[in-house]
Amino acid sequence: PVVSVSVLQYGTAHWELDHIQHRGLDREQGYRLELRLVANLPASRLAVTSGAVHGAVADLLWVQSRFRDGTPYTYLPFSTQIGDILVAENSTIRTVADLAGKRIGVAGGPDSKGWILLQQVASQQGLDLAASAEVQYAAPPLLSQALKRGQLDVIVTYWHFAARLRGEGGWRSAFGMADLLTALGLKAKLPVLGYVFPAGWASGHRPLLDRFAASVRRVKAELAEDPAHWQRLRPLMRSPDDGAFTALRAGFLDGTPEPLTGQRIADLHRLLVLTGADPDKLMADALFFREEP
Amino acid sequence: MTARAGQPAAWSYWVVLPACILLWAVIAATLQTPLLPSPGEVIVALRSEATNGQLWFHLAATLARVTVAFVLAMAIGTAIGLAMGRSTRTNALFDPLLVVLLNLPALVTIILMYVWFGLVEVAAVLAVVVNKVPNVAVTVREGARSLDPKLESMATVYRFTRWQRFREVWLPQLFPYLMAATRGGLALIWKIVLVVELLGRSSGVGFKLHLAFQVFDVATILAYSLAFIAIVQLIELALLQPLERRATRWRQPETAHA
Amino acid sequence: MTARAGQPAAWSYWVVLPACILLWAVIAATLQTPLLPSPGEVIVALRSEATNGQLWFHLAATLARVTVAFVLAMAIGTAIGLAMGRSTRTNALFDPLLVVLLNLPALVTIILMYVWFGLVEVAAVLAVVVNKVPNVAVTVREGARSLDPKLESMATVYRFTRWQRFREVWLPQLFPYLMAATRGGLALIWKIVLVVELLGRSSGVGFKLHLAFQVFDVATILAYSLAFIAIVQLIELALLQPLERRATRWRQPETAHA
Amino acid sequence: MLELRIEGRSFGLPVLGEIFTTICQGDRICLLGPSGIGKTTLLNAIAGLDGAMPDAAVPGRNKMRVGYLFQEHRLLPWRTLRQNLAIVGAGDADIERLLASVGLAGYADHLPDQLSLGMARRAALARCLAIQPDLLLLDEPFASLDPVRATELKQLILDLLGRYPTMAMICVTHDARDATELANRLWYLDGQPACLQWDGTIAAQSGVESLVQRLRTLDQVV
Amino acid sequence: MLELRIEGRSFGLPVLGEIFTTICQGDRICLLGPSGIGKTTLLNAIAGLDGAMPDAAVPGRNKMRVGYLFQEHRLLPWRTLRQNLAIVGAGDADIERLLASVGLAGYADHLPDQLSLGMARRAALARCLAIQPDLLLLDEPFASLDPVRATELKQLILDLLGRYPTMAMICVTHDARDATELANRLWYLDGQPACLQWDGTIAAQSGVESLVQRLRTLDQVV
Ligand SMILES: Nc1ncnc2c1ncn2[C@@H]1O[C@H](COP(=O)(O)OP(=O)(O)OP(=O)(O)O)[C@@H](O)[C@H]1O
Ligand SMILES: Nc1ncnc2c1ncn2[C@@H]1O[C@H](COP(=O)(O)OP(=O)(O)OP(=O)(O)O)[C@@H](O)[C@H]1O
Ligand SMILES: [Mg+2]
Ligand SMILES: [Mg+2]
Repeated sequence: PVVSVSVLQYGTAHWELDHIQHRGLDREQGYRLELRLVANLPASRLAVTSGAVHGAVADLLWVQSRFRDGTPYTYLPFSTQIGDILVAENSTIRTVADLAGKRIGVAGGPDSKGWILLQQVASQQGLDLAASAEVQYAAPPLLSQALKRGQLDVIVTYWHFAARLRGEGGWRSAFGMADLLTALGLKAKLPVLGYVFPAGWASGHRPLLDRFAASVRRVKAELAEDPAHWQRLRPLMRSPDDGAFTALRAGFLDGTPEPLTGQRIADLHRLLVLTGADPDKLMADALFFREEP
Repeated sequence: MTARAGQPAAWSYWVVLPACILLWAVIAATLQTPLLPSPGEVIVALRSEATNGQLWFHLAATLARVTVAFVLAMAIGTAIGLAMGRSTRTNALFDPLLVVLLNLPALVTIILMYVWFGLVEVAAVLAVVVNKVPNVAVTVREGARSLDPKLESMATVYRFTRWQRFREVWLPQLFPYLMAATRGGLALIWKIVLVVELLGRSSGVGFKLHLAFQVFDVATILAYSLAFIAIVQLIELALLQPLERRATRWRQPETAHA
Repeated sequence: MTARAGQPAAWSYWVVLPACILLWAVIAATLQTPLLPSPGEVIVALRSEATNGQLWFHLAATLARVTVAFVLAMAIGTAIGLAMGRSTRTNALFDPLLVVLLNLPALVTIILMYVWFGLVEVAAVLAVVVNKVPNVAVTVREGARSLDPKLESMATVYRFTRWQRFREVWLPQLFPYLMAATRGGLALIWKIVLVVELLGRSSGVGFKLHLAFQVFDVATILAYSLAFIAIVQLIELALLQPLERRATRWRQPETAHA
Repeated sequence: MLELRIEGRSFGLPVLGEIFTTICQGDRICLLGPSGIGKTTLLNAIAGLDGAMPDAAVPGRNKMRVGYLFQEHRLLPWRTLRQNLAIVGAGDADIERLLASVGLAGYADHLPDQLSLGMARRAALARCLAIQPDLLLLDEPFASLDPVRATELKQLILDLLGRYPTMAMICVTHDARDATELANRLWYLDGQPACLQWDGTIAAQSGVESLVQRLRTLDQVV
Repeated sequence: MLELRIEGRSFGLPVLGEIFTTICQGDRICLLGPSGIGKTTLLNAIAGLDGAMPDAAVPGRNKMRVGYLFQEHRLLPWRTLRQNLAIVGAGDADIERLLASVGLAGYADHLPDQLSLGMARRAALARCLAIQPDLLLLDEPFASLDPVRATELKQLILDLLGRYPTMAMICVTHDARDATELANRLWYLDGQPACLQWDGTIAAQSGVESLVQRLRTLDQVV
């Protein structure tokens, strides 16, 4: 049997899936993993939507909104990385309150979850970021450039773009994303990125999905155990220099999610509500993939 | 083969499009997939965007960009096209550059403009203009090449001023080329503006389209597209077609009838 | 105002472009930023992509798509343009539809095609064709409208067959419009192919460009763009310009000289 | 051969009035009339170019071959003379012969724009003869030609008419001498709207002078 | 007034040979010659349209106003007659008067394509006269015109020449009668390459017959 997954070439999921293929972790589990490489996120979503592949990597908010629109996906945790809030090393921005009146760049548009959470926290502190700061949405690479050229004071971007910048030196996180979650009364380390499979297909291929999940678990363990594996993946990470390499590896491992439990699913539901999902139309528990005990 | 008859009946403009919408409605009703919303759903989406004010805000932003870019691109492109079409020397010199600019992907110009000028409005409009000018130039150049030399020498003998030559001799001959450039150009500019907005603006239809695209909200995508298309349709009916009728009246001298 | 002199010297094609490259090199050398790589760096990027075979693979994929889409779009667009240009009735009927298709954002057609047909090659090419056909049609329609009625009636009296009428009477008059559509069209198609590849293919220049964009590898972006532009330049010099010279020779009958 | 039933033609204003007459095989008609009266309009109507004449009224017109020398030459400017003649179906030998007969030997590979106007009109005449028409419509065939050339062409046409006695011809001219030399029948178009003021035969022996005299009287009457 | 120094003109093949002569104020020249010999080429050269003549050789030509009636009418097809005349600088009253004088009263708001060919050529003649030229170049002004109209126009031109005695005219025609009536000087162009075979004055009293005779001899000589 085959599981085909669409991933961003050189994206973080590509690293572990490539490792699965390289080490034969899929055949070990008795299935074959096929990758369909794409160049950007929308392409990946389009692939799974149009049924060209079985699965793709997507974030929880997207899965929720698709669920609301009547297209349920089964959600298998991939990473807990939410993103990062980056400023220059010598910047005075250290708390959410410091953001008032600053030029903020946001990756992925107003729906991006890091930005939504940030706004939630700010509004708890009585600060309306959208109104009091100058917000600019743009593609992440453009944001990195704008930050470097001093056209923006702070950017809210994807974690691997942030990791690269930090690896280069001269940039730091303004404050941890995890702190934001705790400020909102949520557990840190919630798996907000996951492999998604159309629910219909997933329920029909539950054993296959189990095997896929098993190999994903294996690969994360292997990558955590032996740094040597990472050397082989370095070209897939676009051959970063050592600083960025370390930051990327650490970031990836740091994002390894714990298995889903009832408690975590409840937390995820709370997160969804916080980000504006309708509490009556939250993704069903059954859609969160829980490994067989 | 049919001769160009007089003015067609006004109703004939409203046959095929409604028929297509009907067809769409029928297909949508049979398929019942969120990926092909029915016309009704699109109208609901349109109405909701209109009432919450989003539609007007983003449409206005896009329209402003399109207008500025269009005027600039047409003026510059026509001048370049004329110069290149009238002189083989100028053409030979600048043709390779024109080919490069023509085929430079929008992505490249957009990135370069944003990077150099920052994520500002000027960069956005400039990126569009750079993308569109070669297109206008290529079309107008063909027109300039096919100007009638007999009328040229008439204008020389009768000492037409530069302005007279342009207005009385060239413009009527270039008119169909300019119309082609205008129609194709409006469409192209708006498509580039979409990409420009997608990559680095926080307003405009392109920005909204992308948000809708994130969640495959095809109804909203279509709602915004159709809103813009309705405006173009309006321009077409209220501006371009009357202009065209006026300017090409001389082409259709009455044919004899019994 | 200058008369179209004879054939310009071959060297004149190679003045402005090299000058621009020189200028680029100088600016790049002064700025020393990775955002504007020097021509040398682009060539290094190009060479490395060429030797590892990536360049050829992706370029071939893109070219194949461009070719198929171009041929289809030109054929269909010309037919539609002719029909609409020759009959005001047909035009009135289909014009609103044309305006809609012309201004439908590429994104919309691409999404719809991919969603309906899946992420297959056919969908990709179809999306491009749907995007390009209205453009060709609009240009050719202007040409068809300005066909000379005197030659039409000559063709009627002398009982030209349909094919003769098309080939001997219409084609030479449509030629400049077709050239404009070809040049602008090649550019447009390749730009749409980029988006199409971006959204749903695992090969092609568009795919590579976006990967390079993720890390702002401007050198690679330019390398791929220029590789394609070089091919278009080649088509221009080896195909279009000789064709143009042949087809428009009749326009430039010798002028008297002392 | 052709029954002409024109109820009138108008471009907004009426130009032609009622014209009912018959063109027979072998008719050689000269059409005279003031400038702008409607001669070209009449030829177009006969050639079926204005689409106003119901074809049913003219039995056989669709099978009739019409050779029309337009008032402008209407050669395809992007084709050489050879190609222009070949398109209407002339063979290679025919082309050389026809061009030579209108004094354009050696110009077969010239484009129309490389000729003088008089030469282009002669080339158009050659094209017109190339299709061996049943009905020959000539709109001022001798305009822009010097007297020597004009006489040669007149002779050429006379020869042709002699060779094909079933061929009919309608020739617009402003020259009474041409009329007496070429025609056996004369149409005089005048009036507002224009009608055939005179549709009669010309006896070959009646001199030019008497015809000119006759036309002058007509002119004053109308 | 104008010293003509043409060393030759060629389109690949030589068309005109050496032509050295002088055009004086008040000269009324008729240019005759076979079709396709180079008459139009010569007029173009005189009007400075082929760009081959060094302007320095012709002192004052740049200040000279040239009214050129082309062999085709070359009216702007997208402008009415009124606009066509206004562009070259004719005032409103002038336009009406000029159009009336060429028999086109009431056609001021017609487009060129709404006229017959003869009418369009008359309109072009009106345009040519509208600029009050110093030098009038007429390429077959009476082609496509009926005799009555032709006589009227001839009279119009004669009146004009009488009114402005410094005006010079060169008129291409194929008709010896036109020549005797209009001209006081005659150019006969012929040969390969073409030269002025005859450049002489015409006495008004010398009849048409003698001129025709003379031209016939020339024809046989060349
Ligand atoms: N397309 C048109 N639109 C309007 N009026 C027209 C059109 N064509 C011809 N006419 C009018 O019809 C009349 C007759 O034109 P026609 O060309 O038949 O004249 P004609 O007898 O051939 O003249 P000529 O000897 O000058 O060629 C003219 O008064 C002209 O103004
Ligand atoms: N553009 C051109 N290219 C090549 N040859 C040309 C061109 N124009 C004119 N000729 C040639 O020059 C010669 C003279 O042409 P021109 O038009 O001056 O003749 P013309 O005396 O005015 O004749 P007509 O009385 O027929 O108008 C012709 O043999 C023609 O073939
Ligand atoms: Mg006529
Ligand atoms: Mg001539």
